[in-house]
Amino acid sequence: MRWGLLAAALVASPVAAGVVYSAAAATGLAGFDPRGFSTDRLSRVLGEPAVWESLAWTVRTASLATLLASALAVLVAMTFRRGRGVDRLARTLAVLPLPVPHLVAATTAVLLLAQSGLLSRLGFAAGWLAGPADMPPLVYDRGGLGLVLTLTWKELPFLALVATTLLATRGAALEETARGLGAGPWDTFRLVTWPLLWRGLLPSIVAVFAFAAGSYEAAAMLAPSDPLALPLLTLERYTDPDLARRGDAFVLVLVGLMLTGAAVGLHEWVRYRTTELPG
Amino acid sequence: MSLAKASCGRSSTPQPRDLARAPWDSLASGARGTTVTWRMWRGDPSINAYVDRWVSPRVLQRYGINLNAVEGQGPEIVNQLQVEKEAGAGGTADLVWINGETFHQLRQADLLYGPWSGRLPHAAWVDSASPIISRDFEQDPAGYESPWGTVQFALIYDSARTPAPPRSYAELREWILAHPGRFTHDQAFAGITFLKQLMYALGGGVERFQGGFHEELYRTSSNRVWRWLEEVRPSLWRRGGSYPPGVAELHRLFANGEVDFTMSNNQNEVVTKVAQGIFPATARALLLGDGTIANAHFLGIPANAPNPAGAMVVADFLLSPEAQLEKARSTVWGDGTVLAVDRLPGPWARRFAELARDPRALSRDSLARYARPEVAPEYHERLARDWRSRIRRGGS
Amino acid sequence: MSSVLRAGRTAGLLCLGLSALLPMLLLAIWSVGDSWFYPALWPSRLTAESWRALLSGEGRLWAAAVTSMLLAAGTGAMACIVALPVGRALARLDGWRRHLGAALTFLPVAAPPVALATGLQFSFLSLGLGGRPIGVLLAHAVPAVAYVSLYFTGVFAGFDARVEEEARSLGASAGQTFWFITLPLLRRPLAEGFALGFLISWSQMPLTLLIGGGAVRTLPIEVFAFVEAGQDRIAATGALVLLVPALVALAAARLAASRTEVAAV
Amino acid sequence: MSTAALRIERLSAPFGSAPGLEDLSFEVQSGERFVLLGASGAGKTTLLRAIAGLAPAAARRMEVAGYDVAALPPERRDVVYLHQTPLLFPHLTVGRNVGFPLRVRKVPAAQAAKRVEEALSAVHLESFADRMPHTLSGGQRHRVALARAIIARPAVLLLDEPFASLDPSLRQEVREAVLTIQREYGPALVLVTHDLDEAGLLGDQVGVLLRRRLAQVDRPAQLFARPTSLEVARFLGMPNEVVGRIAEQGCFESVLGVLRVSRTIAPGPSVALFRPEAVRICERGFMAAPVVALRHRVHQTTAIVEVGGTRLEVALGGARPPAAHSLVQLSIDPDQLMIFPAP
Repeated sequence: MRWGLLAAALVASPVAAGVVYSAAAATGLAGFDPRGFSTDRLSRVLGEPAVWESLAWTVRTASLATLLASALAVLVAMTFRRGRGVDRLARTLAVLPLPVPHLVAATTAVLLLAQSGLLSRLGFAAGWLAGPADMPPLVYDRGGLGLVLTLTWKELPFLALVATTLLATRGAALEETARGLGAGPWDTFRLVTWPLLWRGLLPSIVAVFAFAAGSYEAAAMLAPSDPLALPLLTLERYTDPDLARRGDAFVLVLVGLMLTGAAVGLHEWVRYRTTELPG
Repeated sequence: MSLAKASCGRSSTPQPRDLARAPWDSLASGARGTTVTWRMWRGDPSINAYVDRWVSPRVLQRYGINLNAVEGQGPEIVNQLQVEKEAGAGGTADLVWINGETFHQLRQADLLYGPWSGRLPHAAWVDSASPIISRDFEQDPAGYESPWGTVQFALIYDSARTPAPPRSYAELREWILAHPGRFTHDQAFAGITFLKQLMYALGGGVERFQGGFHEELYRTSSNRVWRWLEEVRPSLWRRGGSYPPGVAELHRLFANGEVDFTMSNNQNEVVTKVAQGIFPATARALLLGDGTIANAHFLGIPANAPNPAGAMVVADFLLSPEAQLEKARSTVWGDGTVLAVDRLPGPWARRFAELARDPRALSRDSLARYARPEVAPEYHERLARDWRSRIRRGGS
Repeated sequence: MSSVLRAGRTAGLLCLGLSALLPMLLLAIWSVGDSWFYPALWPSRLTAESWRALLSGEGRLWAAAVTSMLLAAGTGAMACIVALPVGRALARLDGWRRHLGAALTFLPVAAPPVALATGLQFSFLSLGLGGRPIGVLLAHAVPAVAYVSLYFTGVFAGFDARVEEEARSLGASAGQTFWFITLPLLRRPLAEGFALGFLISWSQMPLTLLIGGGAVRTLPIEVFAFVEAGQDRIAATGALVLLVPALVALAAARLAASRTEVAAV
Repeated sequence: MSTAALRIERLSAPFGSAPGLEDLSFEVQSGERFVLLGASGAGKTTLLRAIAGLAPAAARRMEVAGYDVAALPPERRDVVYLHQTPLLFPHLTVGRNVGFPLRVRKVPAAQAAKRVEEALSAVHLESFADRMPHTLSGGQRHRVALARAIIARPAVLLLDEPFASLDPSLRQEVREAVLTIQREYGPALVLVTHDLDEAGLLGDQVGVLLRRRLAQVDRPAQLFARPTSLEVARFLGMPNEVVGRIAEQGCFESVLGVLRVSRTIAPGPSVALFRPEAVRICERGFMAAPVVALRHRVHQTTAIVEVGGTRLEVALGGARPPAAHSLVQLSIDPDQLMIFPAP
């Protein structure tokens, strides 16, 4: 029993070390330019509207992608749930991008979604678009749609895998029971399938949100210059030519880790509520 | 800390203090059998090919040095050395490719070894009379870096799409206003250099900016830059609400006709990019009449370099007429030499003069006519930071 | 109604097929495309230059792929070795302790790589691990060990430890039990754990960048450098190489899964 | 002095964090079958696991074949513990499963093969050596597990409810296998069950584990006839319980009247427990009672009668089943009453 928590603490210790060092560096106790404890840097960086805009933009983009991917995952799982044949093929195709690195996804997204990318070229060839400017801006755009789509594409396989597994392992039996108890198809979906899916998916959804919010490569290649995605802002400050400003990055590291901590806490809390408690 | 030193240290390497006194020959023979790790920008296949397939085998054959070129540029180098110093860790690079503000920051933080560049045998042929080569962003290298090559900033346009390109910043402004959405600059080094030239043009010429950083001059002239940018902003690409992260992304926009201009710190880049099929064959370089910044790039040795002796030997080879000539070929790299060509012995002067010129490249005369020196690095740093907070943020 | 449904299913299948295969197709064309400008749908010339460079081992992609492969294999192995006891210990927790343990273990997985790398760079460099493959390996192991530990927690939750007791009771020592019983029974989870760790290292970028300091050149680092330099053809080639082990791992997992399905029937 | 195969003296073992077994002592001779009888949750499994070294325990003595094993790891105790359901190693063939104990003892391959063959034939599974466990039936799995347990010739074999999960016909098959194999290899056998019949059938000795203590250890006949405490008697499932008191003269006074008991029991409030056979319906008994219902059991039919407000289950004693609500005459054999001081 005790060993379990100790082992977990050991695994988490690098993050703890990162938090401790970042906190020290953000308060002038360590880092490039330690000058003794002071909260000046903390309050200055956290007082910048740009930082909050970055955070908000990152959260918004990651949330959108996560929601979109969740909806699609449920759709895929519901539409293609039979054992073999076309359904199996569809499920395999949905899971195929699972191990594709973010870097590859982002590289492809640029080639595909840019205003002069393949989609735009197809539109031009079809006569729908007169030039790159007619293509809606998806890449480097404040709306961040290109990044949202890329992250959605990256997250869908994992969520689809969880959703199809849920339906395959528990769905059929529960649905049959419900039908046997007199529920119609709609009631079965409303009262059995849907609650099963969303409750089962929720922890994965929170986890996927954390991945999306922290992704560096995709943001670096697809995000706009303003607001700057949080990981990009962090790295930009970390390599600022002004040595005195580099410590700012550690405040942002703390913000990023805090966001992660919140997501992870929520993730386990949801799992705890849905698996350990009755009802 | 001592553990880190022990694990990284190569005990056979002479310590820096001894190096300063050791005769060159014994220094070179001492470096035999060692490895030199060279941190540099690795993004261009032409430059990589020169380093990996031309320089490396020769360095190995002649000096018995194993050259290991690794990725890392400007801010990354500073950051890496800074953290290494803070952590008290042994160094991981022997030679770094730097200039301008990177050199400034490294010197400020005392992260460079030196002075050493005067000890290189080939240093005697360096064109020290040229202000572009003898100064680095108005800084005196003071022996802490050795010049390696020269480049000059140029705009790049497609002669098929834009037969009559603007020839000055004033004309460029008119052109941007007349062609909405067709111009932008990147957020990184080239883009900031573009803004710096704009600052010279609006601030009364580069001469006023020489002689160190002046806050007042910077404020008034940079304000003109922001006004200029705000004025053209609605006509910039994406209405000035977003900017490509780096020059590569700008190149991609240019090549596919999303914008009509791109830019480069290296006037010869258009030649290699056309050869690589990245630019259309009709792409050309363009110098604005207000003058474009020419600068030299250098090689430094980190203060914590495990193998400074080897690094010096490599830097010396890179300075040799042979290596400089190969690098200057436009089919190889097209990087300008830092040697005083007319002072070179024997056939070398002739060989440099005979370098085949690519028709797309700019003539040496016009390059020289429009070349402007770099000024104090603070200008670059301030422009970059203020552009981010004033223009990049709060667009659209 | 059913014809509408069928049309919807067909459209869905088509979309999934396109979304899975189009990116790979696009990368494949880009890796051989020369002078491919808007609005051309097809490159004006084809060249196998980047592939030739890759396969001849001359270019940097090959060396980077080898480095990546070794690092990823090392990370996968290390993740398995560490995660095995950790996952086992975690699986024995119950109630809120189990969830606290899982949350702690999940942190390194979910932490933004940039934040993790930035926070860890100082410690790694102080330990003399900066810029060295061993340092990068350890850095990759941080999220990999955590991820594989979570995976093994699930495995051990379903693992019948009484089999081990039976073996001990039949005269096997702890070592023999592990070697003859536990290990063979966990062969598939171990292979999958290795693949997980492998893939985490294989696609890792920010940690490699900051801890490796540019000196450890993995495939993602090179691909990113080529993307940043606008060398799309080489980048696309590297991206395809990055895909290979990922797809092989997925295919192997699927194959194994379908084989156990058959065996279970 | 003969050495017991297993000697346990004053063993205590915790149940997780709750208080556990306390102060247990017993001894099993080689070739002897010791049955541990107890309700579920009494700690039977914990005791077996403690003996096998799989659960923590403290004991003044824990000897196997004369050697103290308390400090030894499970594999060096010369004791084999078999889980309730047969746990065959799923990745090994039947032959390799059975050969496992020899493999870990580094017995030469040729010799091991011969012994595996013997062990398999002892459980009538000669041709199954190359099968995988998941292709076997439930009974076959049990027999493989037995063969595997016995092949190392342990001094003590611990069986945890080996027949509980089996249906009656299979139970017979496996029980036979256990008896055969024990006769052939002769280890001491400790078997846990909650089935009284099974205990009587298999045990040379039966230990009753009640409330974390060994309440009684005896030969089965003795145990069933003379439980030494009310607790044990109740556990043995006496259907009838009558409250009364022992008067000075050794008489038990209750609704059954005044009965003379031969054993000496301290005077005071007492409880009498007895089986249906102790009270019989007969032609001329000493009291009459109305029949409330009939109860049909596997081996006999009994009648429920009401005596002084208490319902008793009584044997028919060869008589024809009486009609409901009829009055019957009852006779009592006082020697079959088990009388204990009231708690």
